[in-house]
Parts: sequence; C-alpha cells; structure tokens
Amino acid sequence: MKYIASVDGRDLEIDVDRAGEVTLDGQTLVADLRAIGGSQTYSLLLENRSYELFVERRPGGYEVMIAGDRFSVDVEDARLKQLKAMGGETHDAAGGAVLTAPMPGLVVKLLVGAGDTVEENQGVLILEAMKMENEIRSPCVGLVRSVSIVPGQTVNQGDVMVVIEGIAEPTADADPGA
Amino acid sequence: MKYIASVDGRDLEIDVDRAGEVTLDGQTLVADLRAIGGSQTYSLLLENRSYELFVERRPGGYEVMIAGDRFSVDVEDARLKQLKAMGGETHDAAGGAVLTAPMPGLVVKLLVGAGDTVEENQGVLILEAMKMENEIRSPCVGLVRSVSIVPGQTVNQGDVMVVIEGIAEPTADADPGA
Amino acid sequence: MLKKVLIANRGEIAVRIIRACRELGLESVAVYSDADRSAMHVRQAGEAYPIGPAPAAESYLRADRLIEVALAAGADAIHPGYGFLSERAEFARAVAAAGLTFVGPPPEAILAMGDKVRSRQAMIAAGVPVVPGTEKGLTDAEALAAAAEIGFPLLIKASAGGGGKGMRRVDRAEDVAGALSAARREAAKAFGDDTIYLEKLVEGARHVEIQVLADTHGKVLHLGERECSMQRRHQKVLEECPSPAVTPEIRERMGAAAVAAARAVNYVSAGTVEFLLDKHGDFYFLEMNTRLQVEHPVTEMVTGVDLVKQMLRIAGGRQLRLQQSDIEWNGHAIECRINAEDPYNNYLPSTGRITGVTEPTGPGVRVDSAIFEGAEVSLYYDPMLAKLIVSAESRPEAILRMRRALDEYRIAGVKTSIPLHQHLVNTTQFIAGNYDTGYLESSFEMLHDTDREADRERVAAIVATLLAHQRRGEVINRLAPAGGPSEWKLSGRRAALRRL
Amino acid sequence: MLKKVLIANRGEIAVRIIRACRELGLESVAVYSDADRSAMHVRQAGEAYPIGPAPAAESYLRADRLIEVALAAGADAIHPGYGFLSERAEFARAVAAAGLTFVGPPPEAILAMGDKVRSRQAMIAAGVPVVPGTEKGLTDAEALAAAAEIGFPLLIKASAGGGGKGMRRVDRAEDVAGALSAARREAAKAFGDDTIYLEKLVEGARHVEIQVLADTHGKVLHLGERECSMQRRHQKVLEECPSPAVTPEIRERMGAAAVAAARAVNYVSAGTVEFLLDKHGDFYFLEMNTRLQVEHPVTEMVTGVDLVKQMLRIAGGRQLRLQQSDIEWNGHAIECRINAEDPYNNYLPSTGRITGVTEPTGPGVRVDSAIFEGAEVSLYYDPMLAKLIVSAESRPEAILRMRRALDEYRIAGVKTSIPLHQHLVNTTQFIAGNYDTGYLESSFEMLHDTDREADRERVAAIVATLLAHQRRGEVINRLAPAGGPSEWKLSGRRAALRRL
Repeated sequence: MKYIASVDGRDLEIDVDRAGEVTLDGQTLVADLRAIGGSQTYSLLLENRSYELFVERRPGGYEVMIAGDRFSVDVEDARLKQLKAMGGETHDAAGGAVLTAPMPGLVVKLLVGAGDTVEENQGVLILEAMKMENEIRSPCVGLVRSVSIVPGQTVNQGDVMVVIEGIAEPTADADPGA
Repeated sequence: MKYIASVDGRDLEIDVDRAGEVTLDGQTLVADLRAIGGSQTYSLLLENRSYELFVERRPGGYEVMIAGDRFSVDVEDARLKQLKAMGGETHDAAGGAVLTAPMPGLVVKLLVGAGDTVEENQGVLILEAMKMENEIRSPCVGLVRSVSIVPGQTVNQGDVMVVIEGIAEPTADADPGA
Repeated sequence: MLKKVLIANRGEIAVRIIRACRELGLESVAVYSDADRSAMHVRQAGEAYPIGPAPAAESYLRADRLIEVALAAGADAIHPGYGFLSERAEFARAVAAAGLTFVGPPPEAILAMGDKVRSRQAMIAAGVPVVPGTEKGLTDAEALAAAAEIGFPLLIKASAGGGGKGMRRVDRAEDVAGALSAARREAAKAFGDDTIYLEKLVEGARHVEIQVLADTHGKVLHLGERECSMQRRHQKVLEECPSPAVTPEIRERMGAAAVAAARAVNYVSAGTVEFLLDKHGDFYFLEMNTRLQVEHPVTEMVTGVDLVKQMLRIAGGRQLRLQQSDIEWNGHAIECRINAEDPYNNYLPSTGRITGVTEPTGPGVRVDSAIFEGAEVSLYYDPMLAKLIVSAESRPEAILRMRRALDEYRIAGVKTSIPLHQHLVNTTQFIAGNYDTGYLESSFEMLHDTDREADRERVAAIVATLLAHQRRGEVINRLAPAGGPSEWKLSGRRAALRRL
Repeated sequence: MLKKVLIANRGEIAVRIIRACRELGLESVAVYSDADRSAMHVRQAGEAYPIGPAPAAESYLRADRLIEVALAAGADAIHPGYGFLSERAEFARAVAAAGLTFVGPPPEAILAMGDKVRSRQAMIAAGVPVVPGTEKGLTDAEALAAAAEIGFPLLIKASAGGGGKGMRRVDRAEDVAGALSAARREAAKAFGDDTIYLEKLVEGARHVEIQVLADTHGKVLHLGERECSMQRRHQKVLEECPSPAVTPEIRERMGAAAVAAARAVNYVSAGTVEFLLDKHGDFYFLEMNTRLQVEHPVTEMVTGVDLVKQMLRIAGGRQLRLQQSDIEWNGHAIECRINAEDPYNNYLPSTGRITGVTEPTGPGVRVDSAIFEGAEVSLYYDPMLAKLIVSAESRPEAILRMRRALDEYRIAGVKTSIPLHQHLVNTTQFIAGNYDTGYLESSFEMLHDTDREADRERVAAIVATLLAHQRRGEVINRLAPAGGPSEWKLSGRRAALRRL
C-alpha cells in the first residue's frame, strides 16, 4: 500500500507492508508502532531505534511531536494523489486563509480592513486572552476579503474573524519516491 | 432516600437528599462529591472539609481508600435490608467462603484437606507468585467442604481453590441511626 | 506559631504552600472559584471554600470574602502566594485588622516598594544604586522633555506596574508620544492608575535578583542571586541559580545592597530585590517584589533552604535560626516555566482539557505543578501550568539534566512551551551562559536543525503513514514476537539503520 | 570514556541508568522481553532490542543474547543494574571476553564476595569484624553440632544466597533439622547450589550498610551509611541516610572497615558493604553487594553525588575527582519501596493493569519509577513498582515530607504498599529512630487508629452511599454554584463540622 506523506511541504513516498515493514527511499525498514496506555503517546521502534512520539490527529493528517520538534504531516493514498495532480487542480494551500479564533478572547484592535492586501506574517488583529495581547498574523500573501468582527467583541474558539483570499499558484506535482 | 452503609461490619444509616445533603447520626451535612479525570479518584467536600478518595467498586459495595486507610463499605437500601432482617435470614457473611486465587501462581503446598475444620486466619495453602510464597488463609471459622487444586498446579486469577462451609450465625439486626 | 493557614491563591503556588503547611503540621484552607472546584489545591488542602465566579475579580481578588472565609474557617493566617492580592498593601492591612496574620511583609513595606517612584527615592536614600531616569509621575510634556535628556533607548514604566504591564520601550524621539498614551492606557486598565515614569534602558543588561529573608526580630539575610534574563515580553521564561555572570565578589556586593534595600523599608518575610547587571559588574536597583517569587525553587535547590516554610515560621514570630554565614550555594539549579502556549505559532495561548500528563522525575528533578489528567486550562487565569526545576553538581550537568527532563515531560490536550525550552537549552548562547534580557526576543528562533531534524522528519512521516494505514482498516501485523534468533539478531539490518 | 551502553535490566533501575547515560551524553541500548515491549525503559532508551519470552530465564538472564545484542548494536559497555546478572562473575567475564566493558567490579571481586563463606574468610584476613558462625559449607551432621555450639537464635544461610532466599531462622535445637532441609531446598532451587552455613543471630541488631566507590586507579572512598533495618521477610522496605543509630565516630570506623573490605578484593565501581550494628556500637560484616543497590538514592540525596554517573565514569577509566574529605552529609533522606502487594491482606502480590498514576513531587521529592498508565504488572518480575525518596534539612522534616508525599501518591489498578508506609512513618518507633531488623515483622501491625479513623470511616460510608445512590439513577443536585453569600458563609454549620 503506497502513500505520499507530506511533511511541512516535502513529499515522501512510503510503502507500508502487511508484515510491519515500511519502504522509504528504497530502504525497507522494520517498524513496530505501539500506542501507550490510551493516551496520544506512541512508541516506535524503527530498526531498533526507539522513538517516543506524541500524535494529534487533525483533518487530513497528523501533528507529530518528537522530543520538542513538531511536524505536520499530511498523508494521502499515492494513487489518488497522482490522479489529482494529473487533473491539474490548484493546490489547496494557495487558496487563502480563514482566520478563526484560536482561543476564546476579546478583540482589542483590527490592523487591517476589507480590501487591504497583506503580506505573509503581517499582523491582522490583536486578540486578548489569558492576560496577554496576542497578535494574529496572516499565514499567506493575499487580499482581505471580509472582516466579521469589531474591536471590543468577544469571540469563542473557532469563530471566523477574517477571510483572506490567497494568490493562487499552480501546484507543484507530487514527486513520488524523490 | 435512606441507606444502610456497613463499614467493616459497623452499620450506619445515611439519608441522601436531592440537594447534595446527607444526614448521618441526626446531623445534616453538605456533601459535594466529584469524580476527577475519569480515574477512580474522587474529591469530597464535606462541610468544606476536603477529602481525596480512591474508590473501587466490587459486588455489593465499594473499597474506599482515604490517604492510606482502606475501608470496605457495603451499601444497601435501608427498607430492603429491614425486610430481609424481619424475614429471619441468616447473614450472608456467615455462610462460609470460597477461596479463589488472588493472582496467577503455582500451588506449592496444601495445608488442609476436605473435612478439616479451620479457624479464622488459619493457613489453608501456599501459593507462589512474583518470586514469593504467599499463605492463603481462611477468612472464617468453618469446615473444608472441597479442595479443587493439587500442589504443583498452576492457577489463574479467580480460580476456585478451596470451599469452606461457615458456621451459620443469626444475623444481628440492622441498628439504624446508631 | 501559626495553626491554620488560608491560602488566597490557586494553581501551583497554592499547592506549593499547602505542601509547606503539611510539612510543618499546619492545617490548610483552600479557596476556589467556580472554575476550580476540582483543582489540585482544593483536593490537597484540609478544607476548601467557594468564593465566587471564575473571573478573578469576582473570586481570588475579593479581599472581603477571603477574610470572611478565613474567620469562618478558624484560620489564623493568610498566605497570598504571588499575583492576585499578594502586593496589595490594603489587603495586608485588612488581614491584620481582622486579627489575622498576613504571611508576608508589613503593609508599609509593600506600599514603600509598590510605587516605583517612591521606592526609587527610598533606595537612593539608602545608598542602593538606581538606573538613571525620572523620579516621579510626569505629565506628557514633562515626559517628552525628560526623554530627550535621558536619551534612547528608554523605557516608559507604570508607577503601579509589574509583570511588564504598562511598560513600553522607545527607541526614537518621535515615538515617545504614541508610546506614552499606550502605556498610560494599559496602566489605567491594569492598575487603575496611569502614573508613569521614564528609565534609561541599560542595553545588554542582565536581570539578576537577590532573594532576601527577614524575620520580625530585625535579622535580614540574603540567599544569593537568580539569573532571570531569559524573558519574552518582559515575562521570565527560564531562571537559574547561581547566575553565570555573577562572581562571589558581585554576589557579596549585590547581596549587601539587597539587605540594605530590605532594611530601608523594615522588610519582613521572603522578598526579592531585582537588579539590572551590566557588563562591567555594575548593577542598578529595579524594584523589590514584596512576596514569594515564582522562581524561588532554584534558590531552594542550591541553598537547601525551604523558603515557604521559612515564611510561615517568620509569620509565626519565630527567629531565623540561620546566619548569613550558614548560607552556601551548592551546585546549580535551572527552572523552566511551562506555559499553555504554542511556541510554533507566535506563542498563542492554548486552552482545553489536559488529557494526559507524564512528569519527569528521577535524580535532581523537581516539578511544581497543579495540573492533572482531566484539568481544564481556561483563559481566566495565568497560562503557567507548571515549573520544571533541576539541580546538579555543576551548570553543565544541570543543563544536561534539564534536557533529559524536558524530553521526558509530556502534556497532552493543550500545547505547551516545552518545545521552546528544548530548543532554548540547546542554543550556544544559553550553554555559554551568555545572554541578556534582549536575547530571547531578538535573537532566538525555533529553528529546525539539520541532521537530527531530517531523521525525525522521516520518523514523523512514517508514524503518520502507519496511523493513516491503520485507520484505513489495514491491520499491521507486527513481526512475530521474539523467540527465534531472527528477531533479536538484527545485525544484518544494521546497514539500513546506520543510514537512517 | 564510554560511548554507548547496553542496560541489561528492566524497570526503574533500567530507567535510572538510561537517565544517567543521557545526562552524560552516552547513547543507551535497552533490551526487552516479550512482556516489556511498551515498558518505560524501552521508550526512554535510544535503541531497544527484543531478547526473548517473558520469563527472565529466557530473556534478562540470557547472558549470551545480551552480549550478542550489545555487539550488534555497537555498544561498548554493559550495565547490569541490580538483580538478574549483576552479581554473576561469569557474566562479567563473558562481557570482558567479548571486548566490552562491564560497568561494575572485576569478576574476581564478584567471586570473592559472592560466596559467603569465602568472603567471610577474606574479611577476617583483612581485619574486618564478622559475626560468629561456621566458616564453610557443612553437612547436616556438622551443622547440627555447630548449631549447638553457636547457640540460639541462629540463621541458616545459603552460601550462594541473597535477598533472603535460602535463609532460615532457628530458635530451638529441635527445629534445626527441618530448617536445614528447607533452606537447602530453597537454595538449590534459587541458585542451583545447596551449600549452607550457620551464623549467630545478633538480636536487636540493625542492618546498616556503607556505600563505597572505587576507581581503576586505586582510589577507594566511602559515602557513609544507609539504615536498612526496616525489613519484612529479609526484604528491605524503607531505608534512610544517615542512620539514626550511627554517630560520626561509628561512621568513621564503619567507613574505614568498608574501605578495607573493598580493598581486600581489589574492588572497582560502586559497591555496598553490609554490617550488623548492635546496641553497643559494635558492628559485624554481613556481606558485600558487588553492584548498585536499590536504595542508592538516599545516599545521592544526602551527599549530592550521582552514583550511577560515577559508575559510568569509572567504567570509562576516569579517575575519581572526589576526595574522602569532599564527602559531606547534608540533611536527611528516606526511601520507601512501593511494591505491588496488599498490606491489608497478608502482603499478597497484586497484578494487573495500572489504570492511573499520580506521583508526588514538589520540594525535596524524588520518584524513581517505571510505571505509567497502561503498564501491566505481571508476576514475571520483581513486585517493586517504584521508589519514593525524600530529602530535607533534618530527619523530622524528612519524615513530615515523606508523609506528605505518600499522601499525594496515587496508583490505581493494583494494590500497593503505600498504605504500609503511611502507617509505618507514623509509628513511634520509626519516629524515634528506634527500630531493629525484627521490628517490622514482629511488632508492627496495620492498626486502625481511633479518632482519625472514626472520621474517615464516616467519610468512606458517605462516599460509598453517594456513589450507590448515583448508580440507582438518582441525580444528586449539588448546591447551586457559589455566588450568593450562603455558599461561602458557612459559619452557621461549623458546629456540625467540628463534631465530624
């Protein structure tokens, strides 16, 4: 069974075998993965090297923590991905961003308005929570399409605050087995 | 709702109110009990006195640990218990004992045979487990009715090993509100 | 001696104080807001009383209720912890007026040190060196003029402030006006007082503080310094004892200055005198924290003195049995503050339910914490979840121990600053002990590093793929359990492993 | 110096050694039986290899496999921990023959101390005092005659023994024959060797042991004593450092004897010389444990020396930098061994899955453990789950801290000896430091005590009733959340509370 695992944008082709072996970059490795005690902790022995991992599922993939390093991994069936790439779809990630409230809080200040263009990492608004002011930044270059909040408003976790229209780029084709 | 809680043989009548109050010995006490994080830990505030408890359910009641002291509590509906007592039933506890293996192990030695009389606390057999020999004792005065194991035999947790027939005593009537 | 102490606080510091009470045979009384019924401090105390809704202003800051509960519970003392009411002179006064003992300094000492302008004057009078700056509340016009005189960079600070609130750095003359109004707004909101003053920013300076202990019989000791320069947004992130920048000679001078500062305000109890230390070994008084400090454990681990027990003994009228010459500094201690925030995402606060905790332990490791599986992290209170403290024979050994302890620490359910610390303790600046108060914000980044990262990236990809594979309903049959030689004789596969 | 160490053990001691490796920057290699794939030591090590089925004889005792794995993994050393192969001279020899470093003493030292009869002769030659008794393996007839000569009570001991195996107390001449055959049977089963000897039982004696450290350059130090008299079935239950019975003068004499004992066998690494100490301050050599001891942490906490790191450094050929005069004993430490057993039910072993763990922490508390939520406690291995160690400025403070720490410790899923310790540290004998090796078994009971118990009995009844009530489907509506004065103004109910 072949998969494309995309780690922070880099694609790896991984073949999972029924016998607990994985093949990556032409190397076949013995992998023994165990969940520990019902929590999100896992123990991996990969060719006898021991890793303890902490994994959270999210739509489309997993957040994997290994002793202080966090990796965001999207996993797709390799054949499906290839079919999509051949169809010439634009990459989802370039489609813009919907900024939702990462925690309940109070909107202190808006730094942009609808119609403004924003750079990647540019501050969009200030949200106060847990006694701290937090700057919410744009994850991409884009155009502010809508602003659904006003300063002084209380927001709950997940509330949509600002929608940014990204600049669409054609996707880089999946490069299996790179 | 009235209950009889029997703690290590002593009966207490406890009235539980819908509003989180309990009445015991004519005193009405405010009791706030909370389960902590899905484990068997509970927090009780009883008239603002704070207790952390560890509770295990067993048939007929609970094992309650409070900072190093363990109490075995049987709880019965007070009316049912009274009805039973009026019917002149003999007390269950006097009916004898079925000695089951408390853990998996190896039967090293039998100290009694069928037909023997045993005292309370008298050794019945030796079970080896976890590198130690453990003496299994009789919880009551009685007559050994059957022995279902032989030395050298491996037993699993819960296996019946010896059945002791107790000497029946008439039950002491429940003494509500003592 | 005291008999029963009400702890007017929550979280790890309430637990810390309850532990000290238990170890002294004192009864403890917890208080809790509606959000905290199942909190650790409620469960560990002897008694616990509700004091109001979740917002601190309606519970932990309600001085009247706290005193009423203390009286109803038969407590004879109140320990305020840190934060909340700990540095409010009027609270200390109300506690005393109710016939209770305040476990802390006299109200006059809190007042004298609580106002930055007044405390500065007192320090100048006591011969304690201070940072160049203005001396009292200024109008905007006065501030503009003074700023030009002091030069840049400078800091605008709130007189009533603390914890970085109402503080602004100004680098250019044209930014003074804007920063002034922002600082005043923040100060007014936080403290109900928009009085401000200016101070020269001593660049490249370290934030070094001295722990003092004073009893009611006139004895004042210092317990050496803590290095607190690792800061973000003026919030301490990591502390150590001793400071890599402090020599025994500096410690002696700084300790003497701290004792003079405490004596100048007739200080009693544990307190901390904060200094800026420059490259030349000169130091300047910043402020005195008239309470127990978050980072007190590093001093405890190096001196062997239990500061909270000492506070309680002092509050009970006991004489300090220690002499200055008894205080020794053995080995090295480091504390990492573990906050509910995401260092990978601009330190955004993280809230939610803790679904699992594994704390590091073993030799030389201490965790001061109040979290547990099932605990709710809300936005009502401080985001600090726990403190991880290690001690060892030397600073290099303490750093290695901290790395190992951080690697063992797992908190599930919320994002935490553990990864920040894991990166931080591996930076060359930290390892060299060569960092100032600007380092963390201006020079540090959560950089992914080369080889180790490449290995881990592959591991992350493999794990995610295996989990996705499992979710598709494919059963992964692990290798048959060991028993034959093939499972443990893996030398044939070493080549593949080496390349990984 | 070493680079990569295989740990030929499991459980808390494997974790302890892995931690030391990490703190020294050494790579660590774990081994595991089929029962231990998810064990803590496997997850914390850098690499892990399966070595066979669950029974120790087929995994952790397979010297051949351990060495093979060490070679395959590229390790340059093997640390045996305690138990298992740690005191097998032939294993140490095989490790060396494979070109690996054995982290422990030379095989000759293990051999010399491993046989009780031989070690006794060596000690007599070295001028170390020994307990009156026979000197070599005896026939039953010889033993009967010698018993009459030595007098009663006496002990029959296995020459190859350890941990109480094959040991029998005999109080009357007519019991000698039966005890002899039982001891031989047990010794034969445990060690494959039924050689026995007799020893006078020094009644009312304390079991006090001295920690030694010796490097490969001829330096031998002692790190003072541990008090280990709190025993059940010859198994240590609780240890402290220093011993309440040892004066500085006794420590010096005993330390010198321990150093002489170590020198007599050209000892290298960490080791422990056990003595019986009688009421008059006289002591007798019992045996030397040629390995790391379970209770080593109490010495670490009082001296500040990390014994496992020292063992690894010594194995790497380093010189001990410490001098005897550097060794200081600051404060007091106590260790409680937490076993999976039921102290309320004749100490029956308890097995099962750990469903929850909350470890005590905070100032002065250390937990050496390998359990976690989800861990299986099986009957294959030692029932010790963890060790709880506290240190404080003085013995009374350490006792109070241990009480507090035990109260905080929660292990769900299996029964543990925590309640035993909670009772033990409250007995007058322990508090007075007045206990010998017979105390725990002959004079201690898990007594329920009076007032506190009556209160707790009522609380237990109330909790059980509330839970039963909830199970009946009755919803217990708690008091409305705080907000009005009625919830926190509870003085009107104080009378009821006081009587509770």
